[in-house]
Amino acid sequence: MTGGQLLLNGLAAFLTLCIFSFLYRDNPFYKFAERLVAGVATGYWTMLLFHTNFVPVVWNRLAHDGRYEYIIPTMLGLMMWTRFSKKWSWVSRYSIAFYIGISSGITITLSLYASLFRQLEATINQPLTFDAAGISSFLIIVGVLSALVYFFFSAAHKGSMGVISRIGIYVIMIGFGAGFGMTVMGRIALLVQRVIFLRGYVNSLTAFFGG
Amino acid sequence: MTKKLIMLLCLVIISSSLAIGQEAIPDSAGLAPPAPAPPTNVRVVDRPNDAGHGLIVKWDLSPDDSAGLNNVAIYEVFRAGSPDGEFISRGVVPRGITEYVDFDETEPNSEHPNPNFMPVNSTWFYKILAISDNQVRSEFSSVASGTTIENWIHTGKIPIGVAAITFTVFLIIFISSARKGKKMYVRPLAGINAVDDAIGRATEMGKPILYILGLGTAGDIATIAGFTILSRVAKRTAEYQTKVIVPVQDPVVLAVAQETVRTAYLEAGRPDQYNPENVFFVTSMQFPYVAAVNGIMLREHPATNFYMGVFYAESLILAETGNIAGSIQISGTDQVAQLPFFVAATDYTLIGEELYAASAYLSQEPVQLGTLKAQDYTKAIVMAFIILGAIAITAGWPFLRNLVTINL
Amino acid sequence: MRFLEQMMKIDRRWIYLAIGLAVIIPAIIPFTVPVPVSKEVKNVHDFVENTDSNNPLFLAMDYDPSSMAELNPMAEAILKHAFSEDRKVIIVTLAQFGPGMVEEITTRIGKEYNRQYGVDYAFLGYRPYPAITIMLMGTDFRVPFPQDYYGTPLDSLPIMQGVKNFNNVRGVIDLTAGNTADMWIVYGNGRFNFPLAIGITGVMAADYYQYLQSDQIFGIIPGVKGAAEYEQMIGKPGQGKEQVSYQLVAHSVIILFIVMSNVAYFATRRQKKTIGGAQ
Amino acid sequence: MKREIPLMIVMVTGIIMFLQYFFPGRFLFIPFISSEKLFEFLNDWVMVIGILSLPLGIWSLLKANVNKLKAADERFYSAILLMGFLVMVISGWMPEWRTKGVHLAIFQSVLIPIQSTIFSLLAFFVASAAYRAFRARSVLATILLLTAFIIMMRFIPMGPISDINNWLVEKILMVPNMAAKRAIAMGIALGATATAIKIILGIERTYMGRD
Repeated sequence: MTGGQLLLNGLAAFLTLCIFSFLYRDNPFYKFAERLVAGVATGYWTMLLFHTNFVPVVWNRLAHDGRYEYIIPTMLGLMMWTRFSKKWSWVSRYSIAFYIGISSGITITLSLYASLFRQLEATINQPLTFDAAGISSFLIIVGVLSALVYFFFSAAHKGSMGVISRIGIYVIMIGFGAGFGMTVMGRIALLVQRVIFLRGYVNSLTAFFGG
Repeated sequence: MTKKLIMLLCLVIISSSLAIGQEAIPDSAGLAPPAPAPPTNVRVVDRPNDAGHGLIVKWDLSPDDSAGLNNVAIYEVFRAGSPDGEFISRGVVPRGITEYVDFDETEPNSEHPNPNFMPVNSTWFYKILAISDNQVRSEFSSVASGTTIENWIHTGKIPIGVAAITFTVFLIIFISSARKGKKMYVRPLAGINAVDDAIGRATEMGKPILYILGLGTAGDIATIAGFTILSRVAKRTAEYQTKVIVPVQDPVVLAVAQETVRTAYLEAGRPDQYNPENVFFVTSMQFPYVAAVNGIMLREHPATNFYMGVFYAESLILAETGNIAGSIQISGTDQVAQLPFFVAATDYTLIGEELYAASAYLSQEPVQLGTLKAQDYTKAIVMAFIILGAIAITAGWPFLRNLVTINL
Repeated sequence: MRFLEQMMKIDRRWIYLAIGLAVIIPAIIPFTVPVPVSKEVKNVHDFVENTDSNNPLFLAMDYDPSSMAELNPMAEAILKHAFSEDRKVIIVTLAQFGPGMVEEITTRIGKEYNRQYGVDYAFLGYRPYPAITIMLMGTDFRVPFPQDYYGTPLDSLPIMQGVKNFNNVRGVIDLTAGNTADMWIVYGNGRFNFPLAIGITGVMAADYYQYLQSDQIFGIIPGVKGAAEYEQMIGKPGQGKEQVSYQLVAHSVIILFIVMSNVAYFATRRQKKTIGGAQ
Repeated sequence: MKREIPLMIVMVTGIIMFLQYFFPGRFLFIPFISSEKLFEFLNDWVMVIGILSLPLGIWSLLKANVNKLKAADERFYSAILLMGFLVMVISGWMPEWRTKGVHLAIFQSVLIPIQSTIFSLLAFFVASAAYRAFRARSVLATILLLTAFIIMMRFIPMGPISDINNWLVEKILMVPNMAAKRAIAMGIALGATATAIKIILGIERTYMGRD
């Protein structure tokens, strides 16, 4: 490993420790790393967007490809800049209107397809026979129905509605407990990676200085 | 299922057809292995639900496919632009399959010529042969032709359209009945009741409220729900003269959040109290954003933290740091994977649909509450559908399941 | 009781310290720990164990280097198992960036166990469109793979003599990070009815247990934990066991904290109740 | 003009994007309008508006930090942030500079290590959150606690009990966990669709502001 590389890895190791120091308490080292990364990330992101989005989607299309229809979205994008002025900032609403209208229209079909129809299909795909698969499928249906009852807003959770919605929130809580428990492994693995990085840096330091 | 299969089949083309090009080699005894009979009854139909760039070739199995000589391995499909033109291979499918979807929707241009492109209303001629285990080719089948047709409506997606329109009708019915003054009951939601307490607490302590809109864009519906709740929160804090801090990570979200807070202060009759610098941009990247928000939490010690919108892995980092800072925390997201962490680490959580319902709850306007009723009725229909669908499939009638199976 | 009350509001930094040590100590002093072996993984192990040396095993390594960390330990454990017991293995990959990685692993472990390429194992290579490739392999491996990864015609490989399609292999183990598992289940097991097992990343595993129940697959190796179980059964600790030693210590620490938290909670609650009763 | 027209825009674009989903060929049977190209074009509008809005964010960040330069205790940190931003922008100015030199070095030795370290903080936070939340205070908390506990116990060797635990883990993941996820997804589909429809119909319009 070259000295320059060692120095850069040292910077990375130092910043890693700066962030970890936050676990003890807020301190100047954490604040330093936090501000440094905010600046670096914004700069990096700006240039990333500039080169990979602005140039091909806006600049090249208008300047080289002759796709003048892109003047419209470009105008809408520039209209966002009226927000710098108090008097004209209402103009930016036109751009926001396009932005939100287009997104909302896409959402309707997308979420009905992915979150409703696909889930419905999976739920009623298995005949309820008296074997392991059938019984699981039956229990899943019971769970889905009771959890849906929990989400009823316009009926009081009293009487039979109360009992079913109670089962529903129990099912939901089991789901959350399982989600939490399953995620621990991946989170520990992330920390292991950082520790292994630091161990590797210490090893390369000792190797470099003839240890 | 079969349709998905066909869609995949049509992708075959390159890889496998290369393998078939080899000629059959007679075996050493000089006895050539027998050739299978070709498939019969070839016909070509339009590929449904497309913009007119595909056809489906169908045939009946060769008599030697799983019967007769039982030596068919694969079928190879050939296409030409005219009956006596040059037939080129389009792909192969394994034995037992009687369909091949042929399509090419890449329009040629000056840089990328594409002779295989299938324009709308173009007629193509097909013939098929069977290839045996020993690579012996059958005779060609008869030639069949078909014309690509541009389909106007995607019939497979109609159930989604019907669902969306039914839902809209429900919404309009309940909103108009609410406008007529019909009283609607909504059950209490703990997370909503906590909002007022949380604002009160901040006022008493003289500390700010931190409102996090998550990592979504201004086009994400969960973020828009977050704006609506922000507006209600900001209106009340304006009345109490409590500071709301909104750090954001997307410039369009920044613009909308500033406008939302400004309007809330205006409606509360305190436009002078609005400070645009309290709604500010931090950075666009996930973890640098989290680092900055963590810093704000530990230095400003907000009395209350709101998390409303789209959240990913940062959910637990933010919620635990908020806990260290001793803030009351109310969260809501549409990200199922993050809900467990919000439930564990924040004081109140709006679970999925509750996030969208929150704006109606906070407004208490009858029109808004009417939409909740429409959601409930739709939910009841969904539940009935599950029960009937499960009974039907158990009885061996898959029609309800097929109704919700969308073949894109 | 004062101790328990302090436990209730223990400074969170002690928890952080414990987690930190739980990861740092195994990093400095490596050790391996026993893992409980689950039935799903044992099924896969027994399957390889019971393969005779005539019927090759079919191993699909359908993952890209991005999921190497979780799936390579599985591939290595299975190959080591098969090679150490003189089982033959046919390998393919249906992942675009898989071939280089697969070649590296198979050659390395093949060398380690003195296995001969072409006789004891073969790597057929990569083809796009997994569903089609699976179905074509169901008719004959030579249709999608006329030659192996190195360009040798399959017929000249001794291992492929008399091996035409899935009927002539013992069964399929698919190592995957995603949707090729579905394709092997639907187009492979569904059409050709061969025994199928999958090795899959930890996050995806939960979605595939249902196929175990419906007998479409006979085993699952879930993530590094599954790999560690496999390594344990064959007595060859590797990356899986190493990863699991971190996980075991960290999980134990968290579990211990949860137990302590509840003990303290119940103890202090009872105490408060008695005080309440006295007033 | 300042509010009505934007609301009309939301409605029209929303309906267009909703309808286009159902037309594989020509949009609404109108000749010369390809549904697919319309979708791509309007989606690009959202992207272009997003890209061209970035100066708003950068301005907000720079203004706040330039102001902070006046405060003695913040001066150093704000200077670090501004420097980080400027260095990344200048070093990434040309597209080919982005994959070498200073830009790449800072990306690899500052941005990457800080990001992964912040991510790895989750290993500590799952532990502290579990310690606090997984107390058997109520039925719901107990269910959450027990499920997560069982799932995490899969790593602990316990002889024959492990077999029972593994069986339980499998069943929890397959039945209640699945049911909970499906029910929550269906609820989200309804909530998101209702909100999107309200936005398109102009019933939900707080995001638009007022004068």
